[in-house]
Amino acid sequence: MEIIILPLILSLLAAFTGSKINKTVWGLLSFVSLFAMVYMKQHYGIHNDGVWHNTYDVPWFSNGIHFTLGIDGLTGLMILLTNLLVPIIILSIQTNNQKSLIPLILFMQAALNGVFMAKDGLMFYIFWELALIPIYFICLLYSSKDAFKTTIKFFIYTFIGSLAMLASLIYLYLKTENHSFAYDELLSVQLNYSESIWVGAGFLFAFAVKIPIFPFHSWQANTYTNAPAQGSMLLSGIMLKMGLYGLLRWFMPMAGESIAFFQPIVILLAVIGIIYGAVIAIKQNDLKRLIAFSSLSHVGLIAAGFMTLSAVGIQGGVLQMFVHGINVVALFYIVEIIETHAGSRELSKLGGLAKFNRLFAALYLIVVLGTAAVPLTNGFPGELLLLKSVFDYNTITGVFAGLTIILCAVYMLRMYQFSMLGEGKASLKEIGLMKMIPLLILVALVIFIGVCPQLIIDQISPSIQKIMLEISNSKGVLS
Amino acid sequence: MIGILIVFIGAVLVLFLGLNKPEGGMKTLSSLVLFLAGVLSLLESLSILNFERLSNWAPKNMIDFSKGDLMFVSLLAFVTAAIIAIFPTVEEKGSDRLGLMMLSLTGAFMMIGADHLVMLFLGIEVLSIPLYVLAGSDKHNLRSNEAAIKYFLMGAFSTAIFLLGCAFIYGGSGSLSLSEISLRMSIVGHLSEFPALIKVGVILMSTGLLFKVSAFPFHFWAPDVYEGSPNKVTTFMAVVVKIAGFVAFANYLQAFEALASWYSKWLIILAVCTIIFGNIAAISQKTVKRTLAYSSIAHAGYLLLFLITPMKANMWILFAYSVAYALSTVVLFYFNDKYSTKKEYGFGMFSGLLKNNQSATILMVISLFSIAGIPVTVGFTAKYYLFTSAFEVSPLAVGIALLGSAISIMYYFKAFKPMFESAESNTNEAHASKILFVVYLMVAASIVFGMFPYLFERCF
Amino acid sequence: MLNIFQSLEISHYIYLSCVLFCIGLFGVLFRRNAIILLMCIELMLNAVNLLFAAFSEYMGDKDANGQMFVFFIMVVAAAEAAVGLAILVMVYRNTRKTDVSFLDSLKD
Amino acid sequence: MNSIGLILGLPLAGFLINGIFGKNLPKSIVGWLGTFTVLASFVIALGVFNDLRHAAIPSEGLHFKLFTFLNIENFNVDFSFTLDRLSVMMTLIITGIGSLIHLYSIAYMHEDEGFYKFFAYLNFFIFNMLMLVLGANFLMLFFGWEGVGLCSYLLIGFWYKNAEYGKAARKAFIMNRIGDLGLLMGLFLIFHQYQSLDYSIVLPKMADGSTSQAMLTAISMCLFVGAMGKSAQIPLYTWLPDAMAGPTPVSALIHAATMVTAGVYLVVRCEALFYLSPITNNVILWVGLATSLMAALIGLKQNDIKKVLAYSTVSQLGLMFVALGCGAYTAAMFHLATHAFFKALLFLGSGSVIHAMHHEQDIRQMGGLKSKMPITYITFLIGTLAITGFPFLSGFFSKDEILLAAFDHNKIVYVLSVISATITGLYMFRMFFVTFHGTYRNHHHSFDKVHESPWQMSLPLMILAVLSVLGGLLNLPSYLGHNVSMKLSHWLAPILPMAESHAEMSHNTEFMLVGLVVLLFVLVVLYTRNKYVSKNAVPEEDALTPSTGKVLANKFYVDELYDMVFVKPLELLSSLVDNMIDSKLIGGLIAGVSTLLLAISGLNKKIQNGNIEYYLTFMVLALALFLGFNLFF
Repeated sequence: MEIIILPLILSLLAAFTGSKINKTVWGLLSFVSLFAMVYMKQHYGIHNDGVWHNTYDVPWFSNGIHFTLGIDGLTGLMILLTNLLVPIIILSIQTNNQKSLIPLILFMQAALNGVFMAKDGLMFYIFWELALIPIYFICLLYSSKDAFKTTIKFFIYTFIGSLAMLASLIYLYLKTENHSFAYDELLSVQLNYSESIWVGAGFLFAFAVKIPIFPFHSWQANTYTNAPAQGSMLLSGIMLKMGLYGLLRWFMPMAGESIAFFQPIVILLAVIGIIYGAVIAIKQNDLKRLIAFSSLSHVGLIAAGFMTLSAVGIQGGVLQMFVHGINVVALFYIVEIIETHAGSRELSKLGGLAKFNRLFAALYLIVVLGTAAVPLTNGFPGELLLLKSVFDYNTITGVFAGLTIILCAVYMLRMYQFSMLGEGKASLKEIGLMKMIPLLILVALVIFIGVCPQLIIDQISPSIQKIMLEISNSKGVLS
Repeated sequence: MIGILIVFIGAVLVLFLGLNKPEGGMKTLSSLVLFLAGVLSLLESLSILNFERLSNWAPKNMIDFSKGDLMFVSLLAFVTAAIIAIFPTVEEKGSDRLGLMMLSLTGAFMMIGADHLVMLFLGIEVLSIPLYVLAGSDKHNLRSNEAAIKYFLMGAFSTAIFLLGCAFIYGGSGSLSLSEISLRMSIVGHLSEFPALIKVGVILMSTGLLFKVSAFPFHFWAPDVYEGSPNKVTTFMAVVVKIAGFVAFANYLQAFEALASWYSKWLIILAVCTIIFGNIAAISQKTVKRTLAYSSIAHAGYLLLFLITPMKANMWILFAYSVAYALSTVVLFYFNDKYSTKKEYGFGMFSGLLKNNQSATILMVISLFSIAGIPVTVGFTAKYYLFTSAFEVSPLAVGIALLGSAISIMYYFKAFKPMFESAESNTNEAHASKILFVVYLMVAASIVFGMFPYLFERCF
Repeated sequence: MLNIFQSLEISHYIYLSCVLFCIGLFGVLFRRNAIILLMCIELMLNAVNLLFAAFSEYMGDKDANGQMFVFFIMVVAAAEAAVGLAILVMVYRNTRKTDVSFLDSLKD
Repeated sequence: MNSIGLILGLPLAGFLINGIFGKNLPKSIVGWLGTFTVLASFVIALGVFNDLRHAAIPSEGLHFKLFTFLNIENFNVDFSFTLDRLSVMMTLIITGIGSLIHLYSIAYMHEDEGFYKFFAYLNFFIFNMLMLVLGANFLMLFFGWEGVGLCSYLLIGFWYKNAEYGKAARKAFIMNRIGDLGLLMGLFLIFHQYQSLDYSIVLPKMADGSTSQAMLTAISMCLFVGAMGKSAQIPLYTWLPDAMAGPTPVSALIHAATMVTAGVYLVVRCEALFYLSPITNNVILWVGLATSLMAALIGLKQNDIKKVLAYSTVSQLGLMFVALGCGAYTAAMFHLATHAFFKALLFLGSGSVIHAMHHEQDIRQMGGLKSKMPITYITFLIGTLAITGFPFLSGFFSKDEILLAAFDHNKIVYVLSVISATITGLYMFRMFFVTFHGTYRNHHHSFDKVHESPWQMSLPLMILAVLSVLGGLLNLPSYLGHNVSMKLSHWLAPILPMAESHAEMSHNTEFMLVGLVVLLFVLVVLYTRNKYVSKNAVPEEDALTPSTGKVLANKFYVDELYDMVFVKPLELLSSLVDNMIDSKLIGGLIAGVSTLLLAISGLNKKIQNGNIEYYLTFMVLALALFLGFNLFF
């Protein structure tokens, strides 16, 4: 509870104090919720059992619909990601004239924490929507060009998705005896095949739009490109993960009966998305657009890994969620720095920046390598596990998914080459150390996770085991 | 009962006291009276006070306010009070507008409480006739005239149809008292045994009511009349008429519960059509008022879904939805009235609002979210309750309703474009002006009710 | 002579008033002049009155609701007519016309 | 801290120190630090080597587990290392030659402003290479595998200001990545089959013949794809010549001595696997042969001193794979070692020439350098003799081993490999004579500016020269007497459970074959000497080359082919997908929905036209419809 209330209060404070207080203060303040979370982890000892502990539970809409928050390894990791990235995102703000940005981001933090902790169907939906609102306004207010057109498309698209999810949730709710939205109650509902397909489709559509999986991605590129850097970070770094989290926590256990039906479809689409995104990224000129498509390609792999329903795939996917959050935020942060200090983010206008700031070049390179999943960077373990799971699911699919390690190298190195190396047309203004610190933190994580991913795996595996158990209970399709 | 009396007396007072005083003077009085009525009936419905003696004085089989009805009465009283309080008054002498508005509110009360077709009919007429006048109350404005005559002709026409329906039902069932009718019908039991008269009668009567709530095939008056009439009157129409109409509709359909399986399928069709039509037609609208008109049609569609659910137990859902609808609609009409100018009454009126008046922006955003049904506003809560209860009857219809509310984003959020995109030179000077406390109150209410939705269930 | 009236059944009244109602209705649909429209609506209302009276009579003396209703309708119809005519006059003052088909400034 | 940890840790430490603080340290410290870390691990490796000689169980090695890398269900991979006879041999080569090249680089890179970066990268490379050979499971190998690829990317693109170099670096990395994908798939297959990636578990299972033939072939093919990428075999060889964009020491260390031999190491490591899948063996054999011939031919017409060496490297690697294909694993390792010696020597020699010529690489611009730089001349000569198989130099023995194995395996293969060996002689001597004999032909720098390199550069040259001469002692053929014979094969025997099965042939045939090779060698020397020294001929300008020569000079147009078949279509596809499918089709679909809705919405104008008759009529019609439905249906 506290980690939802805290950012909320902060955001209100920020809204009222306006831009009088330096962004750094807010950034540090929003770190506090991280400690709250750590405390909670200790308090509920989540890593020894996979149980989703209730941390807060009061009746809300009616007796059936409670305000329930829970925490376990998975949730813990997601919250860790959120509360780790949000401060960095706040610190990444370059200008001071975007004064409602910080309140919105803090509000977003609260909502996201809610999404990951919600243990009641309706609450999950409500937080899901709440998370949509601030990001919508961030994009609407501070987008570079045709803000309204892009954002309305994004909003309606995701809104339709979440309404579909709501329909599924309501259906399950009505199926429960003593009508209730409680997670476990919803789990216990037994659906027949056709029902489960409808319910599953509802969930899946919502998540597929959010993730996004291949044909549902058309909102993504423009939104990422036009949105302010912070918006892009929030969207790709954390909000994406809502979709994947939902896939794992809500879709699979709830509509497990339908997995057998959806599994091949989703994996196929995801793999198509992997190659599709990578291929498009190869020729992009706008850095943000490039990252957008690369992220489409990466999350496709995660989704595919989840749908293989193998322990390796799911745990690797969760690991990769965390990793991708770090990498993509770091990338957007770098783009932001380049844009503000070199005056452009078009590859055609950039080049030769390396000679101006060696440290920056090195960090940038490490992040690029991390994204390209070079061993001993954080990208590798997750990708290895995911590819393995997909490969075990189906060899051909695995090979196609494997193409990502080639294509990703192609576009990532191209990106680095044309922005940093060469004789260079652009020049890079001096970057303050203060701006480097967040990047340093992220890079440290890139290396650390790359060397010992097992630490994270240990955190999540019990709860993943439990979720897999729930999936297999709802239907014995688990491989 | 107390509500009707107070409002009626108040109306007469306002009419005569303010006969040749400027409207401003009577404004406070009338809104106070309405507020009092609202409070009293609220207390009565919470059975803190009771006015048994008064109620006994009225013939029981004619008009009878259940606790639920009283909630609606107080809601409408409050809303009308707010409308009168926040909308500007006209300069010319004579407070007849306020008086008429209060009179037609009494009509609404009668509709809500009616337990007898005569009373229902009277209620509708007492609601409508002052409204015909009010619609044209801007005498020298042709558009207002046109609105008046259109509303009048179609209203009278639909009344005639309604009455024919009453006659048939009377012939078929041999009674005019709703409770009596429902009793007799429940005895007859089997569908096929009902005389065709009753079915025809129900259809005709429903037509009359569907006209009042502006449901799909009978909605034609709404956009035009809304646009033509003065903003205050439009607001009153959009809120009071619709809510009263639906309560009456619900009450009278309950009498024919034996026919439920028959009429609910027609209602579902109507509801779906209305939702689709209202939402889609609203997309292409240029003026704010017409957009709101069509959105109110769409909302009529959602509310029609309520009529197919087991109504007696769920009246509180109708109430929740009414609250949500009333709060946001009034606020939006208020801003429309405040910022519209002679030449600009499209969405352009909001251009640069964020820059000039942030609090107004926030209020509008919240109301828009509420009317679009986005958490955690009361709009979402009400929609949630409504859809969940309707889902059991017809999932498909609810699915379409959800789709409709997704489409509705397309026109509700139109306002954001001018609001947030920094305005060009000609900024609307009205933006600078302050916003009344009442508006803040209403918006706050729509958040509070959204966060603590169980209030509704508790009250009933 | 007398038996003609005895041979009249309720259905006859229903048909008659329905015919009257439809005459009024079609009048409303096909005439342009507001005053005539008003008259047609009155005709519809009177058809309803007739029906009520008939039903009430048919049910015998145990139920006078119908006749009561008729009076209410008459009263209301009068009020309506008054308001309607007032509005008409107002419109006529502003646009020297009573033809409704010219009033189409309000539209999508 | 045990020895493996030190062997690995020292270069890593060097990398970290140089990488982080190097900018502020004086160049001397940076350079010597880098050198000594590697040298130290070489010394330690020697110690381990000594222990292993007296180890009780010869096939056993040291093991060292650092921590668990991944452990999910049965998928359990440790961060662990092993040091057995094979890997100790590789380690010695890597650290030994590595330390020499570090020493060399101190002088070579002295002017460069990226000095500390260079040494950091070199140390990092050593670390990764060691991880590759020391890893105790396939994943560790893959780590090193990709790590060295990364380092070669960094070092090829070391002079990052030059966009061309950057391009070459990317080409190298991506081509390696293609191989890596194959290797990765191989790993998945291995795990799928054996539920583990540890050598200690997997290799015996491979050997015991329990695995189906198809599976063995699949795995070995996947691994071989990886080897192709790393060891620059057809079709993935084109990156290696371009890789010469990097500084010369890099070419010597990475692209001649160590990294490119990783493929050979992999095959030898999984000897059992490859031994048991003949299909793959044949593929390896022919691919290696084709590569060796093709590269040798191309080498004939190259005028860039480093390009010539690069192609000769490719060709020599091809020979090694021929050996592997023939099942002569020891021969391959032997040639790997000797090749490491003389090719490093040659590269460093060319480096010293380039250094002397102020980074002029075109041999047509050189000539008559022997008088100016005697040490380089002598050492380079030794290197040339060694690679071309001058009797009793290292190359002579190792190449003979391979040729004999080939002869034993398949006569055609033998003939072809002899041809390729001969061609080697041709282009090597051509280059050698054109560079050092004849007259000086450069007009930009005056002849007397040319100078011998400092001792840090010449010392490694000399050491390597000695090694190239004596390298043969590692594994003398049996016909020189059994007592000295087969050191290396004895040493490696425990690692290679499948005994080398080519029957001992009679010494006469061996002598005959050797004699043939020597004869050819003499002919080659005479021909080239006569052409380039006596006639003092100079390779003609590119424009004048005859059509056949043009094809060779343009490397069979393979780069152009790849560009046409892979690169261009991919870029085309990319822009196509982006512009057509993504924006038009999928984006258009979404946009279409909203436009459709708007259009429908516009239709309402027809009905809502402000005319009251319409409204009333529609209402009545609707009503009639309802009534009709309910009364008559």
